[in-house]
Amino acid sequence: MSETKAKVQFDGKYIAKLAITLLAITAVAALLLSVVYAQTKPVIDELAEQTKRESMAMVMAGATEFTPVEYTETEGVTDVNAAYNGTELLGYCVQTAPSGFGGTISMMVGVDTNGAVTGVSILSHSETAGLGTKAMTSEFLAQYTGRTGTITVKTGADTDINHISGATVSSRAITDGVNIALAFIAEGGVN
Amino acid sequence: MTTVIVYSVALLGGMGVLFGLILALASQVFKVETDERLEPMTEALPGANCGGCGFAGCGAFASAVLEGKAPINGCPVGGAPVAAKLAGIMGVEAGETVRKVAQVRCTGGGHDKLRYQYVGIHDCEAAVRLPGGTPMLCSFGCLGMGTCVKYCKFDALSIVDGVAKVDREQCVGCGACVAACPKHVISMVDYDCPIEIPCNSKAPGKEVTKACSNGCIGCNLCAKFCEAKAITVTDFLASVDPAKCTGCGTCVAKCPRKLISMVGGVAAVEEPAAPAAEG
Amino acid sequence: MSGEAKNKPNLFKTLLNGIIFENPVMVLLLGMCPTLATSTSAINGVGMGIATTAVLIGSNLVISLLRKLIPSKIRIASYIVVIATFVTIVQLLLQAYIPSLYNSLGLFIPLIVVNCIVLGRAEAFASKNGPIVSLVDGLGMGLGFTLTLAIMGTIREFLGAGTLFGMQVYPNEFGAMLMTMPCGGFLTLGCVIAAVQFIRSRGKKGAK
Amino acid sequence: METIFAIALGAILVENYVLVQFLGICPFLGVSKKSDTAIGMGLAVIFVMALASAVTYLVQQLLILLDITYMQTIAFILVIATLVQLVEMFLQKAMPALYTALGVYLPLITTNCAVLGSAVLNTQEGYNFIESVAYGTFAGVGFTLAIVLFANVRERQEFCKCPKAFEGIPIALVSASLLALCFMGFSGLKVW
Repeated sequence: MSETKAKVQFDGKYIAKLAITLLAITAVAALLLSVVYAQTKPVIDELAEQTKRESMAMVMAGATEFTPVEYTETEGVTDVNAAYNGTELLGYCVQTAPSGFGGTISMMVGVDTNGAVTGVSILSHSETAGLGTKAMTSEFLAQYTGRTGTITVKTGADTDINHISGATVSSRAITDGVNIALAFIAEGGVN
Repeated sequence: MTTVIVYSVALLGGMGVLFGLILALASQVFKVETDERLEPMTEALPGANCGGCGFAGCGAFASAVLEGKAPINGCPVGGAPVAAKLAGIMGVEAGETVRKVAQVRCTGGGHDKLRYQYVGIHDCEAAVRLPGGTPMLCSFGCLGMGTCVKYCKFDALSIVDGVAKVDREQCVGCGACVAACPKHVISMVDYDCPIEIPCNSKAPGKEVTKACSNGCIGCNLCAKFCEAKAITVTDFLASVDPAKCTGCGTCVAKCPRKLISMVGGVAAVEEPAAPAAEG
Repeated sequence: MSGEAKNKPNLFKTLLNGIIFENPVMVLLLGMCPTLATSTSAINGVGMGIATTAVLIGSNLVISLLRKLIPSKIRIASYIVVIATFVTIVQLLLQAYIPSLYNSLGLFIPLIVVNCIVLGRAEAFASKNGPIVSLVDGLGMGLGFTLTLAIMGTIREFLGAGTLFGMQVYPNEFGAMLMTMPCGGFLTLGCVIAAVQFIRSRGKKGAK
Repeated sequence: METIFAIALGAILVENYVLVQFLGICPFLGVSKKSDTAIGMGLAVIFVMALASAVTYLVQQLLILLDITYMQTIAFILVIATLVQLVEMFLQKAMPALYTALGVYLPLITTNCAVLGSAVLNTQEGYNFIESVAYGTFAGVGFTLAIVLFANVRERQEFCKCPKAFEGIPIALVSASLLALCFMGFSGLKVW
């Protein structure tokens, strides 16, 4: 490279012009962006908080307020909140993120104090519409309520969860999510 | 909140400067010596990259003109306006350009008189490879299987009842069809030439009457009666010199085979002396 | 701007140009990725179309204003920064103030940055024409894009899940799952472009 | 080591960028008329994607450090645009033939969803440096595989007779849908 450099004359003005134009554009863009970000960040956070509280309420019936809780880091668990009715601890809302067909499914699992599932709700997913989403209907999710220990998967058997044929990957992912939450509570992950 | 603003401006601005420098240095190191007139020249050209000028595209033609290897009016598609623009950029006087257009020298009269029944790939280049070079009796005529239509980028050619027809307005004169036709039936003629002689047959009269309903038999009547001496007959085939032809229409009336016609389909009036309206 | 009369049809022609004659997806064959990805349902398609139109208008306007200042060597980088700024702003505003639309379109909004139409029009049109014409061209292209997405979305949703704008038309089991899959997208787009080419070629034959 | 293999298999076959994830369709359709330009485009995309995933990984660490991850899209796309501009200048100098053959589709690599897609997916999957570079490269290889396969299909299509309205892009899209159908066969292949 060095000998070509001798031949190539560096026209400083051109380089400066290029660098300054790009600097101006990126700086203005960043300024604009950060101002809008600063403006909208609180609103977004507040909204996210609100949707989370709604899904937790849906999952843990009868709970009035939720407080975030420290927990030992376990694979698959993204957030844990304790659910109280007034001062009495009803159980925990464990947020898990199993990987489904189209990507990670973020879901909320309510587990009461004696380790039984009180409810399951899906926060966000990217499963294929019309196929994976069949495993997210309320009837399907209602099957998990009241289950304890680890849930085994059988299609068609009445004791355990019967999966939607054709959407096995998504339904298995949701069952994994619930199992992770149950196992987490069983091992007393909450300190 | 201000820290977010400061950080993001600093980060993005920093990246902007860094990349600006890298790009600037790279553009110096990788500098390709191009004549700065090349950019506006390529802009002025129609950009169809059709190859009518004989170069691999408008960019190649522009650099050839800059190196003086190609005439300024070399772009048939652009014609006079583009040549003028190029001259403006080059600061040189533009040569005079004549608008050319493709002409199919066959009326399709012999289309149904066949030597043998051809069943094969529907393409002239394939049909030409068979014995006699054509399934038709007339060995000079258009096969009507549409190779030229495929090659024409400006959709100016179409096959109408067995013979290729040129849409004079669509045709930009790039010459792709002339090169494509295996029977060499298509040739470039001046757009302004008032009459057209759509025949390519150099066979003697006896054969032509057998092979085609209105092929040229080389009877010389049109050449004799043309006052402007614009028509010459060589190898039993009449051809017109566009410069001399006044468009008087006597030849159209005189031609026993009703072959010669006015461009633009204006029927010549019967009396020979009638001034033919410009088609 | 020279005489208003001369300019008025010119604007309308650019608008029409974007919607029909040079429809970004069907004729210029740009913006295929979002077209195939978001046209699984009509609502998604139209939502994506509107968001892209907003970004297209903004970016065409700003780029045609800045076109003299940006040297050619960094034109791609600067155009794409302008486009990305617009997209992120639209994303933040939607996320904050219209969460319902954001939920259904969340994944697709960052895709607008890499939508070939936006940069394609910026480089082909906005960098060579005045701000007003570029703005109208952006609008025309955006509407053309939304129109195509709406058509594609309706077809794929109807054939795939048996619903039309969400209402169940025939029971879901009969729906051809294939249509919401990638191969269904390619197939539908192929047939739609074929239909357009057929209509255009018949129009031309009639005219000749 | 096996995660690299799993990533490779995933990126090339199971989640092929073009035929399964719908990323990078514009150059896929635009440049695949001839197989040599397709290979040229494929190599350019592999080079850009490999480099882009490396640089974007570092930028992502910086973003996390300064806690302004909302700027991810704009920072990534700036990196990619600069890389593509560098590739464009290099090709113009070193391989002018390929440069003219790729034409407008070279700058369009910047808007190529595959490149930005791979950068964003790298961060979502939380890969470390080597894994993200591997993912970017193999995604590029997947793109090249798809585009070269498709270019060969289209070259053979020139000679077959198809209805007038379907000539050109529509017939290409229909054959692309068949190709996508075959690639769907790989979707059951979950290794990790």
